[in-house]
Amino acid sequence: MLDNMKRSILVALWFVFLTFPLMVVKVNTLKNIVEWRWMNMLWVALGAFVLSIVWRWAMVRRDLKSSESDSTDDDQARPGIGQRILEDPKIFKPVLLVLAVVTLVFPLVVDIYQANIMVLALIFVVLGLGLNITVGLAGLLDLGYVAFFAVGAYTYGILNSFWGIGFWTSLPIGGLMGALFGIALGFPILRLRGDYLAIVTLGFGSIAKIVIENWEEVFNGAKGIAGIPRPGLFGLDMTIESATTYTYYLMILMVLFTIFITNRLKDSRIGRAWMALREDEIACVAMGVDMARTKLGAYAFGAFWAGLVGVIFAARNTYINPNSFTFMESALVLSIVVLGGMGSIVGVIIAALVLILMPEYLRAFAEYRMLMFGAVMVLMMIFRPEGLIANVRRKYTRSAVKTEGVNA
Amino acid sequence: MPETKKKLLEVKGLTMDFGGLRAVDAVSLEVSTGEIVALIGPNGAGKTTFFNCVTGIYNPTKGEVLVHPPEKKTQRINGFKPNRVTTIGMARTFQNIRLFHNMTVLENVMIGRHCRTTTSIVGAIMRGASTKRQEQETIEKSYELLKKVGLVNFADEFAKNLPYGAQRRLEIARAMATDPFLLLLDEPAAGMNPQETKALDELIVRIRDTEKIAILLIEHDMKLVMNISERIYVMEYGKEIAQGTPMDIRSNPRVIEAYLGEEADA
Amino acid sequence: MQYFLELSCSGLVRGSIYALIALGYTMVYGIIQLINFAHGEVYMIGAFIALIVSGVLTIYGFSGFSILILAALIAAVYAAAYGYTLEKIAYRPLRNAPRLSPLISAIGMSLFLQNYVLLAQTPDFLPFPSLIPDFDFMEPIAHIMGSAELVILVTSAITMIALTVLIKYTRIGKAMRATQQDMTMARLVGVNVDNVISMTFVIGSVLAAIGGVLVGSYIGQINFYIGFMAGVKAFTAAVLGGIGNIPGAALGALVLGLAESYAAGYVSSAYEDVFAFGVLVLILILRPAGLLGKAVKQKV
Amino acid sequence: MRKSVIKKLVMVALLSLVVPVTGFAADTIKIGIAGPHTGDLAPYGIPTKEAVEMIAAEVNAAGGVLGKQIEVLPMDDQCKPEIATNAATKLVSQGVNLVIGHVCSGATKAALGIYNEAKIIAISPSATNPPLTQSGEYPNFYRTIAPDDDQGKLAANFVADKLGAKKIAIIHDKGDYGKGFADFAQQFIEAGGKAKVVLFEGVTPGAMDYSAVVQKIRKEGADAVIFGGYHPEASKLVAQMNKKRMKIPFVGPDGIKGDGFLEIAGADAEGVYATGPMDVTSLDVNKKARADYVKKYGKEPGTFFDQGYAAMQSALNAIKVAGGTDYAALEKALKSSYVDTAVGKIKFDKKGDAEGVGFSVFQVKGGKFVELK
Repeated sequence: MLDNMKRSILVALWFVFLTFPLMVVKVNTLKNIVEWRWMNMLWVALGAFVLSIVWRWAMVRRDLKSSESDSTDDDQARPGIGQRILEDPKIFKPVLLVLAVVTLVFPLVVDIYQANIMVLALIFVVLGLGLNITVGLAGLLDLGYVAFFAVGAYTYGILNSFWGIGFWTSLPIGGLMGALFGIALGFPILRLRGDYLAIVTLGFGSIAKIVIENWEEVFNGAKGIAGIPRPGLFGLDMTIESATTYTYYLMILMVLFTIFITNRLKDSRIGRAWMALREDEIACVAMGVDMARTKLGAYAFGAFWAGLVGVIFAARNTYINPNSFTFMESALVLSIVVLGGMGSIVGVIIAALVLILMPEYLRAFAEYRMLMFGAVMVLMMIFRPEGLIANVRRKYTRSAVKTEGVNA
Repeated sequence: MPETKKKLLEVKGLTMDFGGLRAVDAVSLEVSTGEIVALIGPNGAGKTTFFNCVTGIYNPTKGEVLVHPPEKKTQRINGFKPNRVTTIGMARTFQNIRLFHNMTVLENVMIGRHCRTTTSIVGAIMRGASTKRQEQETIEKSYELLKKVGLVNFADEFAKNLPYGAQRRLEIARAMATDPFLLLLDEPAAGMNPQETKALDELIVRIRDTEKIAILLIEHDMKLVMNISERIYVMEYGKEIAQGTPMDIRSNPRVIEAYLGEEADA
Repeated sequence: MQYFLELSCSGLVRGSIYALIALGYTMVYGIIQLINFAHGEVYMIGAFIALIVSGVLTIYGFSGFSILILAALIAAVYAAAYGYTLEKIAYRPLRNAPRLSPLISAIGMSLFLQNYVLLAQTPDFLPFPSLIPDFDFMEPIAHIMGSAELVILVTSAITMIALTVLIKYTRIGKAMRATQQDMTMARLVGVNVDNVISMTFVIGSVLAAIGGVLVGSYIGQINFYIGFMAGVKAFTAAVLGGIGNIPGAALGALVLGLAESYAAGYVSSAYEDVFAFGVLVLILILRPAGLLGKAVKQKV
Repeated sequence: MRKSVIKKLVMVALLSLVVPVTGFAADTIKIGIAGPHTGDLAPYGIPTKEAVEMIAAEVNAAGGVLGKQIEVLPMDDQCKPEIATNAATKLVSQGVNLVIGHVCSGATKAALGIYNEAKIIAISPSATNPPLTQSGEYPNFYRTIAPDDDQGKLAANFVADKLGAKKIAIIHDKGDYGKGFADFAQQFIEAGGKAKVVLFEGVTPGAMDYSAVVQKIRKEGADAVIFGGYHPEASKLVAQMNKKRMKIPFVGPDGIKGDGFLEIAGADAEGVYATGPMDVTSLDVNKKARADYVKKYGKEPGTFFDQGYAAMQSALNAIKVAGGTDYAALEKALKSSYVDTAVGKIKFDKKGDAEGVGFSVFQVKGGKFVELK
């Protein structure tokens, strides 16, 4: 215990040293004033002291856990709360019901602002689910995911401003364009190993933004495309309130649709191949899985969702410009996937809602948002790489009826 | 009816260079139906590299790899991607076990069925009758294979949680799921205790006899090799130094020298 | 011809800054196969510390050269401390984790450090004092190469020579090379691998900090975001030269710097970044091992 | 039993959702202030916010407008379009009668449609993008600053006529604002026919250095540089031009005319020209506004303070003249009634631009921007 204290004090001192120039000193070279913020030093010391104790405790727990799962062959002995809720129908059903009711009445009882925010959050839910396929299932770290989102948004913006094509026609086109770009960009980088892939996709994301910025004839450059119509409903003339409510329901359907499709794919030949690819590329190929097709499939399918909601994003904002498609957005979606648990659908939904809504409602928190994202990514990787809600292990049942028929 | 022996795999003068280093030097080898053939040699002799060349992980510098699938025409498979080699009908295991750790045991085997099923992305989304049937078949077949290697009770366990010997057997089941006519096993007995080795010995023979799958294996365990294989090839420093029946090999002076020179690896 | 010379000079200056950062990437990658995404932030922090130190020293009446030396020294010390801590917190616990985990952790660390500086200091650009004096003897060719540029070129050359000597002839250098060859083997023959990895981060960070100080006084302004792009570019340079290969990183950085400069000069500076990333993509596709790297077969 | 539990849960859920909804009370006049209040562009939004809050406090202390108190609702948009739509919908849902904002042109475009549908007038202190007024797509938009094309024209004429430059290099930062300014400058130079544009090029903000571009300017033999963009890139360019011993005039837009540029460029800033809203500090209204600000906040007012102050003044005047917050009446009042503001005596033209405001050219002399008469 005493030793523990001593170590924490040392850590605190180290961090006081480390943060001293940046946290305590602030110079104004113009007026030649130095501001000494000694209080910050106190906070750093206290914070580092406490955190180092927590850190060590968490590390001990982590090591315990990993050695446990090595020795006993069942690590389901202590399922997390999330998993328990998901697996126990007694809790699961009413929770689902309440959620459904809240979801349905939400835009009717809150004001348009909250509904509008919720639409944005739902857009990020779909983005998270889409990236979850590429990163979580297939293990292809994509740092330029936002490029496909931009493809969708600009597809609608361009189709609409040049040829007056409407939302509903643009929606599938946006998705397909996303997928197409996914394949086009995926082809050259098939052979790249994980971390190279990450950097190249980061490059693609930046290139996409620069091209949009510079190619004025098509993308209208930095000026952006304005006056994009909101989603229509049989040519009905809607006020902004009803349009927002309508977009909200549309997004709810979209999320359900995404979950449905993703789930089906996850539990299929394709989904299993994606997971195998993530686990061990060489073994996967040696077992007869066509790497190129599988990778491209994962890439394109993830991109498809980004393209699809890109269209909705453009319709919701009615205005798009390149500034909405920066690396920060890619990082945001990635932290949603990481926080939610790679491969887990419920986890990703919760993470998206938390990460998007929290800064909106806790304005004071907004400033610290990116700081928190960064910390969350590090801490999750170290202490809970499986995410808040781990991917539930699927059990397959054999149908007794068909057993004979198959062996014949 | 006695089976007529028919060539399955025919390797002629296979050579593999890495930069200036010749890892495999003009090695020839044949495997026919119903055979268990072993490839032995001291560490670093180039056995695994040979395997990798045959299964498409490396593209050999020189030589021919010919496959004669039963009831199909002969193919030269140099430079084929590993998945195509597997689809033709040659499946392998790995020296340092390469399972899909965070997938269940059953799912590991189901991956082996990938190349024998056809569901596409659209098919998986629609989940039509044929998709469902395929899926069910995959599950059934995989359970059957798990039964054969004695892992059916671990079906829903994560692969990483299996004991070592079971992991090796799971790799064999996974390879068998691809419906091969030839199974390439890379040191299947490595790290096993004598009982496990014996069980493996029986399993390999059973696979040959009841599943009609020919086997080519790399192995260090001399007892296992001598017990079960019909023919043995010996490699040293990338070259083939001997071949023949276990009897021939046991008495071959070059082989003895090679092994003694290496402090009796077996 | 003079134009070409001018562009070459700009390219070399930019390239040598990239090189100082790229060396950190390449050394770390060589040893633990990790893209230390947060390395660019260490460079940024180095520049900030130098700015703060020189600000304080100016106010307390120090002058000229002593400020430059002290600021650079303290910046290097702090960058080393940050690099060391970074490795200990964000990467060491993930030594045996799947490949993507440390990379995601690194991206997280990069975001964290950027915003830490933003919150602790300011989101605005800060004026960086020009610590490098104007030499009279450079005046005749100042329009091609100024004093600051000369200092950058000379300093990075010296630094790189020092690094080569360090790696070739010192104990720690030998240990680093051994670890890079085969970590398990190095451990078996008694190399303290953890220390070697820490030292690699420390050395890389010092180099990055030197780059930060040089850039700061050359450009005259810094903010919390300068590390991101510089980091990505330097990484590109490292890949270009063959990641894990130290002379390769230097060569790749110079090539990238020159390429960017020519692209801006002869094509358009609006597409400068597209060009840099295009080079990266092409290299990875056509020659993944880089200019000087050797093709490594994956063990099966 | 279980059903009632569910019912309770639902009720609780519903209640918790209903609570944050704000009621519509009509006894105050609600004025929204939208702009960047956090983030790196906050220095452009905060002064307006403080100006509006200051006026509101004064007016309220004196009994309000038309007997009603003014309620100010600040809303941050970080200059991002998607956040601006959030901010706009929130303001609409809170029932604002009029908005002062937004600050950035992009964010303004995104938000205006929402205000228009809700019949709310927006007066921006700083959105200088010409189509905002000229396209006719935003009938509810007004601004107390002159549009960019005026500025581009001024810069072009200044360089070609006053400075007598024959070969002009135009550099921009590829952004909406910077590129827009650069485009207009190019257009007017070419229309003027006195000078030639020898280089028109975008630079990448955040690039390590601009020395290649600087060399290019020299190669093209330009005798003046017009730059469209903000102060960080401008200071980097100016510094590198000095380093490369290139001594030709450098003209920027109002995005560089501020303390930020002076601070960062330091000695290199000396002699640089910038266009910007006319110096109105000699006006009595302006003097009072600035004095009040210094008294209240203890610092000098920042960018767009005058315009923000003027926007609020004209808004209040319009409400007084219209006798309420009816859209049509406000529109008529804004377009017909002159008001004495911190940027001069103004009213708005048909399109929503202020008559009576304009730009002049400034030059850095002795570390300060001085208006050139």
